[in-house]
Amino acid sequence: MLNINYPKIEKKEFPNLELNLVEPIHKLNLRGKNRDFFTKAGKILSIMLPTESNTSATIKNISALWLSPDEWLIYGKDIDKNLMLSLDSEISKLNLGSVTDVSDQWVLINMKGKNVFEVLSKGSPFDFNKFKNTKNVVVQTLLNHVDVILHHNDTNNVDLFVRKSFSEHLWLWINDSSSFL
Amino acid sequence: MKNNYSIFSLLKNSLSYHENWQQAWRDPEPKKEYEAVIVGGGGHGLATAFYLAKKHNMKNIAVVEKGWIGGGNTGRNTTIIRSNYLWDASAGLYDHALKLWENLSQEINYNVMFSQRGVMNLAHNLQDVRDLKRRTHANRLNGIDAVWLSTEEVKKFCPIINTSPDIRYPVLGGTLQRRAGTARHDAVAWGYARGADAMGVDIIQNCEVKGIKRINDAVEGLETTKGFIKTKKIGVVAAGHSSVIANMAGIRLPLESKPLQALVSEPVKPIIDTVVMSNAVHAYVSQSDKGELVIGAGTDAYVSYTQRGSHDVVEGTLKAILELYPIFSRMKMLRQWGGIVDICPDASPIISKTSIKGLYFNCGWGTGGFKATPGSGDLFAHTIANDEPHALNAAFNINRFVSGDLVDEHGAAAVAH
Amino acid sequence: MFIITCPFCGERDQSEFSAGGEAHIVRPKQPTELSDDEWADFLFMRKNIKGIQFERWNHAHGCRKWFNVVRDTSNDKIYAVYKMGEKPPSN
Amino acid sequence: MSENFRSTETKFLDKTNRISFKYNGKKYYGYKGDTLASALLSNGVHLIGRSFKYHRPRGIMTCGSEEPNAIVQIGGNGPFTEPNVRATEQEIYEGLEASSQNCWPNVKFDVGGINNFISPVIPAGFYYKTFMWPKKLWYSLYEPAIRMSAGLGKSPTQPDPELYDHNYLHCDVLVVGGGISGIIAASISADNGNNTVLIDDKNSLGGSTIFQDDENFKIDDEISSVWLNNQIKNIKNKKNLIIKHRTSLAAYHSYNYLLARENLGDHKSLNERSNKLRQRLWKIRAKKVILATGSIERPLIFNNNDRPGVMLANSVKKYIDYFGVRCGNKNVIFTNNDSAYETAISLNKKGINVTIVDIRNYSSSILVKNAKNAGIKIYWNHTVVDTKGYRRIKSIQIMEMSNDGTNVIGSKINLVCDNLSISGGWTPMVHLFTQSGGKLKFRDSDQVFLPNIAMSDQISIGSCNGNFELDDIIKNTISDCKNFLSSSTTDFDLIKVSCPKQKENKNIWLLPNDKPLGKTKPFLDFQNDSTAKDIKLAMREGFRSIEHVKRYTTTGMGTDQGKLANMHALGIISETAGVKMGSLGTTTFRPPYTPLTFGTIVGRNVGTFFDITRKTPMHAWHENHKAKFENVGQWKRAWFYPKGNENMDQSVQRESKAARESAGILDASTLGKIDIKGTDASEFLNRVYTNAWSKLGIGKCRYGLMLNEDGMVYDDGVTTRLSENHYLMTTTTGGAANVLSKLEDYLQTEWPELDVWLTSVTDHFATASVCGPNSKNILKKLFPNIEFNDETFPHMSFKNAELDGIHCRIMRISFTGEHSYEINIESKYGKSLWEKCMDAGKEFNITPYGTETMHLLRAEKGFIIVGQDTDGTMTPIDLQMDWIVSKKKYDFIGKRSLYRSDTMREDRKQLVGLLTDNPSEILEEGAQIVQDEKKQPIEMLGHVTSSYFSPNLNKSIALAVVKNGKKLKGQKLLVPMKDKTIKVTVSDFIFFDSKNERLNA
Repeated sequence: MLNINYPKIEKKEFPNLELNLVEPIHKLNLRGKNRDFFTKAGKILSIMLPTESNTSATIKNISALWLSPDEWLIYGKDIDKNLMLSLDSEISKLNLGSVTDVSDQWVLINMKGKNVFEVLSKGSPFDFNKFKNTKNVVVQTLLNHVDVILHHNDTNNVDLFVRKSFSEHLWLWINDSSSFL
Repeated sequence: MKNNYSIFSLLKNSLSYHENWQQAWRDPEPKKEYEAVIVGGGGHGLATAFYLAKKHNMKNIAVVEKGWIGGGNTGRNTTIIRSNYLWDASAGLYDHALKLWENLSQEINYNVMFSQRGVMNLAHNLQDVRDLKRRTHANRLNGIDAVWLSTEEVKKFCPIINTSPDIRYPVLGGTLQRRAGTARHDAVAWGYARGADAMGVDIIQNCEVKGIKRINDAVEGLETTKGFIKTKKIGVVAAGHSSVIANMAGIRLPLESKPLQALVSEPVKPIIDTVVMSNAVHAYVSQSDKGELVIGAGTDAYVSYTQRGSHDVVEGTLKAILELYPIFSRMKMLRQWGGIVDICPDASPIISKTSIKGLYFNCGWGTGGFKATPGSGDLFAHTIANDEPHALNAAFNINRFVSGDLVDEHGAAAVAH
Repeated sequence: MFIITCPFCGERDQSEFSAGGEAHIVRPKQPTELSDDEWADFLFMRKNIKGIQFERWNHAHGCRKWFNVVRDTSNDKIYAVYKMGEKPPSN
Repeated sequence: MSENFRSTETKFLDKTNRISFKYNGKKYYGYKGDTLASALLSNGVHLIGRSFKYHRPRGIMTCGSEEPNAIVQIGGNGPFTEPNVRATEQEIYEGLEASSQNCWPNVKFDVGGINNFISPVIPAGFYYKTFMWPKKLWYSLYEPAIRMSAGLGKSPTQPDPELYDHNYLHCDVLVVGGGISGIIAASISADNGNNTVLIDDKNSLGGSTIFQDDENFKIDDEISSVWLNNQIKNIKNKKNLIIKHRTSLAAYHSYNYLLARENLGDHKSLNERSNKLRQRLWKIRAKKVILATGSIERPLIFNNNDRPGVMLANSVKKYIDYFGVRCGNKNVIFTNNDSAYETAISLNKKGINVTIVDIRNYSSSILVKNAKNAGIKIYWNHTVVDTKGYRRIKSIQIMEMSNDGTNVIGSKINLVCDNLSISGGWTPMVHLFTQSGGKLKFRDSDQVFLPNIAMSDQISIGSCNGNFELDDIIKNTISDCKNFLSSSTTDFDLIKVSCPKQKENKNIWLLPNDKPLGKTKPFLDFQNDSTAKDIKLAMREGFRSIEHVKRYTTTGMGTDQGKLANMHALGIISETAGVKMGSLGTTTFRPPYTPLTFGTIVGRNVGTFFDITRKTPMHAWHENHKAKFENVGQWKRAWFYPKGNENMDQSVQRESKAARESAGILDASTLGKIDIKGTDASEFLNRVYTNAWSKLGIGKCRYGLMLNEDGMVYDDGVTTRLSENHYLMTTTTGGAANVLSKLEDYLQTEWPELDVWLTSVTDHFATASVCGPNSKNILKKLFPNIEFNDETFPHMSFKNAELDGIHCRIMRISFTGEHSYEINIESKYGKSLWEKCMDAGKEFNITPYGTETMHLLRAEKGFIIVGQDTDGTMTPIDLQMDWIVSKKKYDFIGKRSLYRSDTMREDRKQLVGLLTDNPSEILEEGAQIVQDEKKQPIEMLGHVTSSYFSPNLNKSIALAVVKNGKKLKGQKLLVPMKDKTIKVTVSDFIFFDSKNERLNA
């Protein structure tokens, strides 16, 4: 059997802040713009892809994050190989858009607790004032010079996506910053 | 006739409480017509006027400046002077300038405080090493005094550099040009202005060019805020504003004007007695005669004429400084400022005739024009006087952007300062 | 650091963007039929305006979309943003 | 026991908390809450340092950030040392060490003081006029001497033990300054529902009103300090309001982006600095900004106005009223306005002897009346013409002024004193306003510059907006804030204020003297020793612009950046030139407002966090196997794997041989990978690469070369056609991000009609590249279900496969010239895949190799590395890669540029091979190549781009770019080194297996 290895990211607790690695978890990148694409994706995922910028849609254990007018990140516990295959065959193969498995492109770190936004504000120029009071919002921004996707899925609960090769570095930085809360 | 500056003149004038010093330059109103007009009273423009008068006997000329002389990039740069460029054309140009620097104080009887404290360029990755060695070999064969230093030699030459192999981008070696160094930037502008003025050149400040008059394909004169000035030859040395003047003449240049920032620390006793440049991590530092650490930051990527840049650029530079000199962490930034630098796609300047007869441009110096000041002025004066480039600036013509014969100093990583 | 309004994502800090230079320089459809001069014009020559400039920016660390910005380069004030393919605002 | 100058009780200090500190090696005491300056003054210490140029003794002059003189070295000689700290801002802590600067051997006796005696010969700009002859001495004597005299304090010489932090902050309203106007503004703003932040640089709020106990200043019938104290209590409970103490605004950039430094540790003893965070930089974005930065008192400019004991009058008031410290026993107040009378009254109330010298004829102010009633002697219409006392002022001489104020008359009066409090009126602190791009206007009545046109959403209130009297300050603050914040009512709408009014303005920038100017020393810039006569000298020499004068005389260039000097410099210039001050403009105020520690600007971005470190999925394996790493962009790549005591050369020779003789394995995960889908994918590739793609079979791979529009090679890599409309592109490691962004740019802006979707999958896949004659055998073991033969799985083709049920993509491609496979797998399995390959390859002595060996192997084969063998000036034709440039395609990126006159030249620099005549001699990469060493100037034909000793050919090989190289094959050239010249022969650049037999073996 092949072993699974992730960068050195272990569960960590700070005052009012808990950090967890949420892996493995399937992630898909969807790109497309025509109506058939939306219909097909909606049908297979049972989610209407959000068209409002910086928002997400979650049904059961699948979330669709808006990344741009023609790009979404889909992730969640309920995604399996079969779902990915059917998206691929119904969308990519039919040339309605593109479906790409990016499960290992991104590493998902969950951050929860009252201090989530305190830590994020140490390294991100994004204004979290509104964001932290709204659920199901998404932002792609920089955190200590690293590209991240942040999904605010519940009060003081953020799913942070970082590209795998950057993840260990960012993890060190999050830990370092959390120690100065 | 101007009085000579010397210790004796200082002593003599001290007896009269320095009440009898002459003006360093006059403050004339423009005449109706000149043999040539230089647009831009920075170091390059004033040097051009000086050499036009001195070497080409063109004395009925003027320098027009929209603000005060030396107030643009001349007074805003980090004063690094070196000639260790890769390509023959660049090496020829900058070493010509360096040779002029070596006698400049005496030539213009104004102490420009040229300090040959050496300039060191550091390598931080293997490609840096290849590039710097390539440059050093080319320099040696071109007669330029650059040598390669091992990491230990770097440390020996400048002990405060952190040469630990454990830092993020360790120092893998460097090059050293000992003849290189710094000079007092303001003095260059003032010295050339005084010298040019003494030969009859009119230096006209607060005189902004508003238009260029041409008849057919030849220039006729300039519209300025001080009226129309007739002339058959216009030499534009307007740095960041070159495109503004070019647009008046109806030509386009391959330039973008971008913010370049620099900063100084509070003054401290001598701590670094050379100039150290590091391209890879972007840190340039030397120490001024007042004791300030003079630090060059980078350019922003967008066009701006505001003389302001992004804070991120300053932060990025200082983090590189602290990576290489952790002892400076508790030093304080006293002042930061920005200039507008005109950058060519190949990071080399233009010293050239144009498609319009009598219109000459000297621009595109990007982040590194100060070091070239005397050479640039000398060669531009030659180009204007003879309506032909000198052999040393022939390669820096505008037409290279059409033919593709660029002098690409990017590739050689010989960027900046 | 400017605040740039990405036409897709809204107001963001300048650090999320990268600058792409003068806008509306369209890549010639038939480059082979251009003279060297015309090609050099496309490749290298820029207006480099002091004043109102139309320029391109990319929301590189956000939605990765390119768009156009109207900015006064003499004071860095941004007057408008608009998407690729949209007409520039006339005043 | 020296005299104790702490004369009165004060509620602002904690008298139970006595603190000891050292100054110039001697132990002193102060109280918690003291600044170093107030503590020294309480011990009677005035002499603090020496000026920069003349080394004149200087003392404490002010109580704030405008202090030019009292700057000291803090923290001893150890790692906590800090130069140029203002004693007026540094709070004392137990164990603080401070010492004087710019003096040797000590501040009382300083050898540099000799400069004061030669000062007649060294006026402003003297160094431009001398040290030129003889030229030799410039290098050996003058220049080193000038450099030696640089600087004030000493740079630290050890790394900083403390840490710095950053924090972004977004708010509706930022109020800068916690004086009375700032407190009112913050209160109004928070009450109006705005999320508000108030920052103040001191350890407590209240500005100068908080110690204003005079009965004449009343708000709502309470003494102003009492009223303000209640307000401060109120605002602390407001829920929309965050108050930050010891936080000073450093920079105000455009778009309301502001930087503020919060001091977390500098006021604490070393033991108390437990978490090591010294300072935090707040990066603030405020929708609206209210500046309430106050004003600073102006000095007066007269002969010898720089002696220790000469202080600003309002500072003297703060020292007595706030710190309870008297600055002398015999005080003279020298003023041109009423505000200094407050100081006189305060001192008088505490029983301290005061005399007033006023340049005005009279004033009807109530303050003046009170001073008179208190029996204070006032010399009207008098000016100070000289002062005496070397290390401390001892006496002054005053004279009556002529009616027009341009001259002095009568005889001198000598006044003995140990303190001279001077007041020249007030200067609004408009620095931050102008930093933000704001334009100023000039108010003639009291000669101040005021905010006029702002570039962002902001207002200035209080005395920084030119309101100097309490009722103006309060009433205008309230109405301005209501307007600015669109608030209809406030708690302050019915406020009642009573205060004395300022009467009789009289301002003289340079006071008259009985001696000619040349014989006097009226200082403007106390730190840099520039005097009024320097300004006049500069103007006489033709320096007219304020910037010229400033630079020539160094006025305003000290660590206080001219906070005290600039207005007088402007005033004297305008008077001398006969130009109105308003039309002269100011010099530019540049950030930071007060000096900002480098460490604070950098924050945690030091050491580990200096730059991002990217790691591959196999990184831990490489580490465990002692790999040395090479930095490639932000990546850490395994460079070589030394065994035992091997050096790099030995490792590389071993690794290279193993790869060619049996099997090698390389971690290629860093290569950029872009997933390309869409019906126009082939057309897209046609446009971005130089070669044609439409006919590439499904399951086949092809090498592509990407150019810039200028025709120069930009990137390269192998792209695989996975299905009809699906490709996987690989890019160079360093080029990955730029290539993707460039491709998106073309798709979004130039070719929006193309149906193509790009997705980066660089991090999704880990890539192990197995090469060598036994690579096939290893793969066979790993993938028993795949047929590995040249018919079913030829070179440049691809197969899907499974390894333990996990999907892999196998490309049979080669960068070494060996039979070779690249296995791509989801990156979480990357390390495991690598280990499987190692296991399966064990019997074949599979050898991990790093980037150095990879570079050697590909050089043997003549494959280029973009960025090493190219430098942005090489076309594909120059690289002798004509074969990859499609002649049939109508267009591709960069094509047109290949047909310019210079790019078409046949004698451009071209890629060639070089063989040294001595096969064991290895050329240096970067070495230059010539034909004739003797000819001057030497013509350099090109340079060595890659060079190695090839263990497989057992000789030295090199790649080079050489002018006209294609035609020089077989010719002898020279590589001149510093100490020798190496003879070389131009060869083909493929040194190894030019028939590609090994690829198909």
